[in-house]
Amino acid sequence: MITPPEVSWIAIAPDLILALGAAVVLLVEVQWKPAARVLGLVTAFSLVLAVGATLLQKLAVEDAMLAADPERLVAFSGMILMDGFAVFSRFALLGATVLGVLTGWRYIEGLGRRGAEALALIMLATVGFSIMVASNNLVMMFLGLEVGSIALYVLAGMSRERPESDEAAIKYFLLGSFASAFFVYGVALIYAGTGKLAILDIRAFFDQFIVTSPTVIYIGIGLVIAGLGFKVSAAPFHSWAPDVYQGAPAGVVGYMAAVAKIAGFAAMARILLTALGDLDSIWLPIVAALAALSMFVGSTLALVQGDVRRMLAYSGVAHAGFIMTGVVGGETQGILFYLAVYAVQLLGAFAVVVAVSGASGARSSIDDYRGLARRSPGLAGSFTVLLLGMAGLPLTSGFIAKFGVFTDAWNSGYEWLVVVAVLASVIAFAFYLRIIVAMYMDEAEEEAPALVPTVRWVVGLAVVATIAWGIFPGSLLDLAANALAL
Amino acid sequence: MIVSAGYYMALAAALFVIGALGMLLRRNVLVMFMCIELMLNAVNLTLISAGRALNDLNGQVAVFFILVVAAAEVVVGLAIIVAIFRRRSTASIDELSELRG
Amino acid sequence: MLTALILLPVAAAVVMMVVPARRQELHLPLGIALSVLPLALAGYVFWIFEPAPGFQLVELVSWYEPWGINWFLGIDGISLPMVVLTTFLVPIALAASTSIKTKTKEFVVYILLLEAGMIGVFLALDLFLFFVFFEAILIPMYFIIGIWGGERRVYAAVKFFIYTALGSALMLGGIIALAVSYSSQFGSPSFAFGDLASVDLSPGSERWLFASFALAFAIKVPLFPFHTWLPDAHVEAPTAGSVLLAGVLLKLGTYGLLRFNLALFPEASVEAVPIMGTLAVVGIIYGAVVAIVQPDLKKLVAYTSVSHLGFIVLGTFALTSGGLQGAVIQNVNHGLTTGALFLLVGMIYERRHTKKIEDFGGLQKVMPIYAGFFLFMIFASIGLPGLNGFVGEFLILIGSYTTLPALTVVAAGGVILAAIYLLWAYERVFTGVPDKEENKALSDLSAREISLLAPIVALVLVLGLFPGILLDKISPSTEAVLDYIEDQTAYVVPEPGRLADVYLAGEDR
Amino acid sequence: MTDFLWLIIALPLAGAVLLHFLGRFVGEPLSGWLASLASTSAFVFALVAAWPFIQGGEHSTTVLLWEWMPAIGANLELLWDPLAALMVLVVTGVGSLIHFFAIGYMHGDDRFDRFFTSLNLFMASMLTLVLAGNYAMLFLGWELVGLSSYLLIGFWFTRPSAAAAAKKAFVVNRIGDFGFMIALMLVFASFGTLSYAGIFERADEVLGVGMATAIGLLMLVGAAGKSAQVPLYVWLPDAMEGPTPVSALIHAATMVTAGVYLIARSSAIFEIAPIASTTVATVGAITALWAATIALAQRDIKKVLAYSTISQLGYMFLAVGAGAYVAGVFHLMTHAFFKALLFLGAGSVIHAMSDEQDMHKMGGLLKKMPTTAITMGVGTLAIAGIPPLAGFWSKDEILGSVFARGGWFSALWIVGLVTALITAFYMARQWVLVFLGEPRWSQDTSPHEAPRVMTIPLIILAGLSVVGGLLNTPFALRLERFLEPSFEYVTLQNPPEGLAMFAVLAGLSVMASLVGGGFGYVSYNRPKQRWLDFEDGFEPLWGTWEQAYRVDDLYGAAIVAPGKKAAEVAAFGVDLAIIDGAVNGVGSAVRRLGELARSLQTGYVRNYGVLFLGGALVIVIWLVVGR
Repeated sequence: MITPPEVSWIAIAPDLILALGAAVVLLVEVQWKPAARVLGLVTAFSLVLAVGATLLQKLAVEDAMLAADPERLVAFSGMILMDGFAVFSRFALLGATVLGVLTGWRYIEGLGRRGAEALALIMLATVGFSIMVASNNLVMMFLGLEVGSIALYVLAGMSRERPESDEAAIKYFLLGSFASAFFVYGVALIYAGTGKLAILDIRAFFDQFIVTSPTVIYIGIGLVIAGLGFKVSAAPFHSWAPDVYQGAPAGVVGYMAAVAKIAGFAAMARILLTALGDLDSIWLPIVAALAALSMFVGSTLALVQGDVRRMLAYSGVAHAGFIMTGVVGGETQGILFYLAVYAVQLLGAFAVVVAVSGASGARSSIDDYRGLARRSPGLAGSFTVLLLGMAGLPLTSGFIAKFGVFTDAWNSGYEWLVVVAVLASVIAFAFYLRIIVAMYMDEAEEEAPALVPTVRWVVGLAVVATIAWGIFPGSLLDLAANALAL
Repeated sequence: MIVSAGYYMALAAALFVIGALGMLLRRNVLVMFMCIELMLNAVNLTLISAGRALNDLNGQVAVFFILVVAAAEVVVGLAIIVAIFRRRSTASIDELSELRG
Repeated sequence: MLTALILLPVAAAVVMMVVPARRQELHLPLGIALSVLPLALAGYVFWIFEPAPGFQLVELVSWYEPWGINWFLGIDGISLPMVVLTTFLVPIALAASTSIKTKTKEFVVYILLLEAGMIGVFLALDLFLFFVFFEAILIPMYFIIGIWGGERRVYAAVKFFIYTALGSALMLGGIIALAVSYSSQFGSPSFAFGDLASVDLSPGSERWLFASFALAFAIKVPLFPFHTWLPDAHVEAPTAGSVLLAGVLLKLGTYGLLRFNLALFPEASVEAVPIMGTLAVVGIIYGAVVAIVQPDLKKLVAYTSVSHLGFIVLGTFALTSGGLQGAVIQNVNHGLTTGALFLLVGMIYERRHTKKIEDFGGLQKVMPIYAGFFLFMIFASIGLPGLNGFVGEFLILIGSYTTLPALTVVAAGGVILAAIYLLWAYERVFTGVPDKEENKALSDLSAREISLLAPIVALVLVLGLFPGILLDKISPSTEAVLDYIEDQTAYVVPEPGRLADVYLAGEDR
Repeated sequence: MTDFLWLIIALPLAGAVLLHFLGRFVGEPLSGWLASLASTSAFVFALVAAWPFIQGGEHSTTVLLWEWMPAIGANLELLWDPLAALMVLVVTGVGSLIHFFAIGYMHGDDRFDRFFTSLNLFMASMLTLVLAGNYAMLFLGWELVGLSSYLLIGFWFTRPSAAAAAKKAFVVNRIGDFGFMIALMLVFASFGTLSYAGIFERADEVLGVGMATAIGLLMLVGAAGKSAQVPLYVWLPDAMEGPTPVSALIHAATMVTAGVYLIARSSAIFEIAPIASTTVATVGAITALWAATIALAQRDIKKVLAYSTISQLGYMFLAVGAGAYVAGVFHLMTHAFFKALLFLGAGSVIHAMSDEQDMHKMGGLLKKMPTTAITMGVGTLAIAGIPPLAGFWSKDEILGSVFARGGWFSALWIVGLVTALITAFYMARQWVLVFLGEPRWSQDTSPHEAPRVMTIPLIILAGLSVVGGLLNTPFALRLERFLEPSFEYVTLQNPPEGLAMFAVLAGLSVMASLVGGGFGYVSYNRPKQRWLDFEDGFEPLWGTWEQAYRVDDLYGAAIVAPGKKAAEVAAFGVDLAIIDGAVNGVGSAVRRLGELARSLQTGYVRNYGVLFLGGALVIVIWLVVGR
């Protein structure tokens, strides 16, 4: 007698909605060839529904926690989790998607009939990463990772006018697949060592047993870290990031970077903190070393860039290091808060890039930003706030985020990492200041960039969020604190 | 003769390394592609032999998923390569190194 | 009350933002008018401040409870003079900015935000909050130098920003470490100044933490050898920027050393006395020597700051009543005199568009009033008794001798050098017959300019002759600092009067 | 009465403030009269206040004005005792006369009112100095007189030499102040206060000999700066760049005696420190002789007087160093009379000669300006020590007291005697060169006697120079009795007892004066400038003297030039190149690191793969092997 597995629709409702939305977009396009706006509305509708479903998930999580019945949060025979951690990450992913679509809207419109494909790909990528952050099974996680990643590979190469787009796509694809292979090989080795694939099972395994010859498991851990390190663009697995950020269409780069980072770190937190929490003496030094390396490589390389998108890419590498400092700190609150505020800042920054360099992103050299403060003071001011936020200056959300992860890392005994981190953040100041210098202190006779309303919304929202969370961080911090993993 | 799982896993490791090195050494995008497939299949072999050794089905089931993923990757990858080939009529990856620094 | 003191400039900045950018003639007058409000409030606070130890007008609002961070403000005799000085200098700095012709609105906004930040630093009693303000003021200052500065403004602005940020970054590490130790010892997190002072630290970690704080403040002061950002920043900054930079920003460093290093790490402070004292004295002499041969008037004044602030640090780490009181009051004095000197340099720069000493000569003939003000401020800066600079310097020197005799003797040499560099500069700029055509037609100070300087002159005189106005309010707090250090460590403040026995023991009477 | 002591300072200060703001409207000559009024009224007031002391039996009092720096026991408080009273009377008395004189002298100067502003400021400062009740306030006055001196030396600021002299005076004084400040640190460290009241009473119980010596020597440094003693005297000759009334008031009669006053005031400390005292005396003696020889060969009428002043200040140091405090103060007073007289007379001459100061271009002025000539003659006799003029009594008391000390002081006594001889010589030389002989001035100058506003002060001062010495003769030590309360902690050194001893010593010094003066008169009262040959006969010594031993050049080469060089090295070598270089070096090093790392980012997928694989391998190897 085989009992059919219990289906918990709520656990995958947002993902289902988005997947359906993607299908509808494609079908509608094929059938009626409507105006882009119609497809946009469908996408928006799907996203709103997905957000609503996630809200329901949050309520369900709260119920379960009140009822002290965490078993309720495990769905699909232990494949999917619907814990606070997953819900928070999913919110972040959906938020990034909304902002990403808004930022890229002009670009998507400009793609003509292929706009539908872009919308569908975006939604599918979100589905993949959303499953990834919610999965309790390493193979499931791999599936989510691949669904999301493959969608991103295609997105990266969607631009026809710019040859760099091809290059970005093939690089991203080849290296991404390469890294995925490492990741999944690591999963296989962990499985070989423990016989478990589910995260909670692995945790239970290490709670019960002490492994006598753990070499295989260790290699597996190392490979998993390397694979995830690629996704979050941590040094030395970062080399794809600048090329892809620069080559891929500006309209979607912010989205790509944000969701990959959210999902990658959520997965890293799940695997390292939840599954391998008992082995932290094994992976802590590695993660700390990668964090230090990322912060330094990212900051110093960003310092010498002439292209704002590459600079943001390297800044992303540095941020990966800061978030990994949070992983070393071992508190999901710090990691999630950092991810959320960074995603917002990153999307806002890329919205500015889109505004300045046009939809295809041809003009993203730092020279194109000269005198922006004169040409378009609002945009320059917003960009300044976002850059200062990324730099982590007080009164911005970035400062609170950095402060959080630093405190956690200090708490877990990694004082040296905090020292390295504060020094690296000083180097980081230098390149954020370079852009500000160009905007405010250099003069150039050029026209003010035309601002698309959707981009304006994104920038405004990001600026408000950056300042608001910098001054009143409490609400978001509380949310992140409650977003516990099972 | 019963061959222990260790040998299979060693073979898988060797395949994985060969695939990784091939990825680094070959210039043709298609061949690099195949190398990645090789790496994924090494993973599959590992999972199967481990599952067999542990007498656990999960590992073997996982192989199906990975096979599917590999197939999906091929589809997307070939599409990208075709797109590039149309524009540049070359499949050498070294031609694609304009983004750097 | 104190919250209002911080928020008033912010509100003023908001008001400024609303003013249309094209109504340029409104910006500066409105800005000045608005900046008088915080001054009035600060004056009121000064008035109601009781000369007693401990913090007054304390305000405490939770910011984020789980982390133990609070909006925690209070004022005592050490911060009170600084707050008043800040609010006093801002209207003057604004009124001296008539030469700012571009983006005046933004300029006023940045100055007002800077003011809010500076006041915040002095009032914050929560280290997290303190750090927020401490770091936040970099931004407006960065823009003030970078946008309205001189030729190499970008270099100077970036150097200023990065260098000082480097120091404060390490201090952030120190603050985190302290807070973590606190929560592990007391079970709940807190960043409150008083709480963190009660953390039990091992001698080793206390030294490291002391160093992390001290480095941040030493760069800000700036203490030799961390001073090289200062001349660049001063030379490039617009007049208002220089005035506030020298007048207030540098004092964040000396204030921090006095407020935080001494109280949070008394043991390490006592140990560090020789090091900090030596650096201070080297700075006094070195800054003065370097100032002598500076070809640029503004750079010269900048280096005098290095020298003068050395005195303040020396007084702070002398750990005596005289030294501490002198340090606090010298903060104010230096702010006034050096601020005024920068105003004066700015006035001549507006006329001649040069600050090179060699471009002048014989100015006293054409601009006697200007020369008079300049000479007055020079003597205030030299430390002429009767003027404010003397009170601080003399208290510091006399007070420091009891604990740091050798260093203080060397420091006293700085008074010779001060006379050399300032009077030589005066000689070259003002005396002789004006021989350059451009100089012959210079107009003397206008009524507006005189009215900027007059209040400073008045304060210089009043504080020089009646320092009790400030000292009465300062001394209970500085005594409290000393009592605390004596309480926490084996250090005993030497009782002057017994030193004859100490230093020349063994001789017959 | 003492409740209003502050008025003594406040009156001239008020004058200064008033003239500063309103002087332009008041104009000439009213501003001069106002300033003189302020000064004179201070004198009158001081006289009234000092009356109880003159009558005897009154105790000294301390008046607290207000708290200044209570943490170091330094408040604004006045000490009113005989010493202070005497100083106040000298300062205001001589000062007032000079004020009047200056009304005539400064006639026509376009900054007439400014001059009197500064002059009044000086008066207030000097009175602060002598009335101070603690060392901090003394230092206040000490520095303020330095400021006034700076302002007045550089009064004609368009002359580069005047501006440079002003700066030099202030800076050299600061070197002295450096020592003084350290002395104050030691005083505070020892006593816990800077107030006289808390110091002198307890000096002998608190201070060890070593500490007292240290304090004394450091005070000597300060005093040597202010009173132009070896080796810090170099500023005073240059200070003659100021208008002549300034030279008379500040650089002869009053300010430069502040060092003597300081040592006299601190007698309780010096009493415990014989080495310090002896050093003071020795420095004084050396200075006296050193400056006298330089004065011999000067051609500038004011330079002669300047070096003479230095020399006479040396006498005072010799006196206070020998413990003859009253003699020192006595000489301070008489010197104030005759040196002010001489300077004012010189001013009158310069005025008459249209600002000519070279004595070689004078001569025969006796007929043209008899009042000046005669009064200056009185001054010359007084300074030369011809009885019964003032200088004789004071100088004789000094020499007698020094002789009485015996030992090392005997050598100093001989130096003093030789100096007396030289003094008489060069003063005679000056008077003869200026007033006798054939006129050597050019035709277009027409010397004339000064107006009465200038001559009356000359006459009064001449009268004082004649009778001033009678205040304290061995036959009636009025001044000593008057001042005794101020020196209650010391045993005053006096000349040897007995009329016979007095006769011998006085005879010796009178002899020295007569020989010197007579020789000078004879050598220079010769027609056709034959004295030029006389001077040539002393070459190269004469040239060395004329160039003041070239001490300025020595200081320039040994201190100023290397100092400037060092400053340049510090500023451009160390600061810009090394320290700032290191700062910028860190920045560019980071950038270079970035560039280096950038070259790893080749754009080739294979290289990225290698990087990835390398990273993964390092992790795996570390996990497997490294742990």
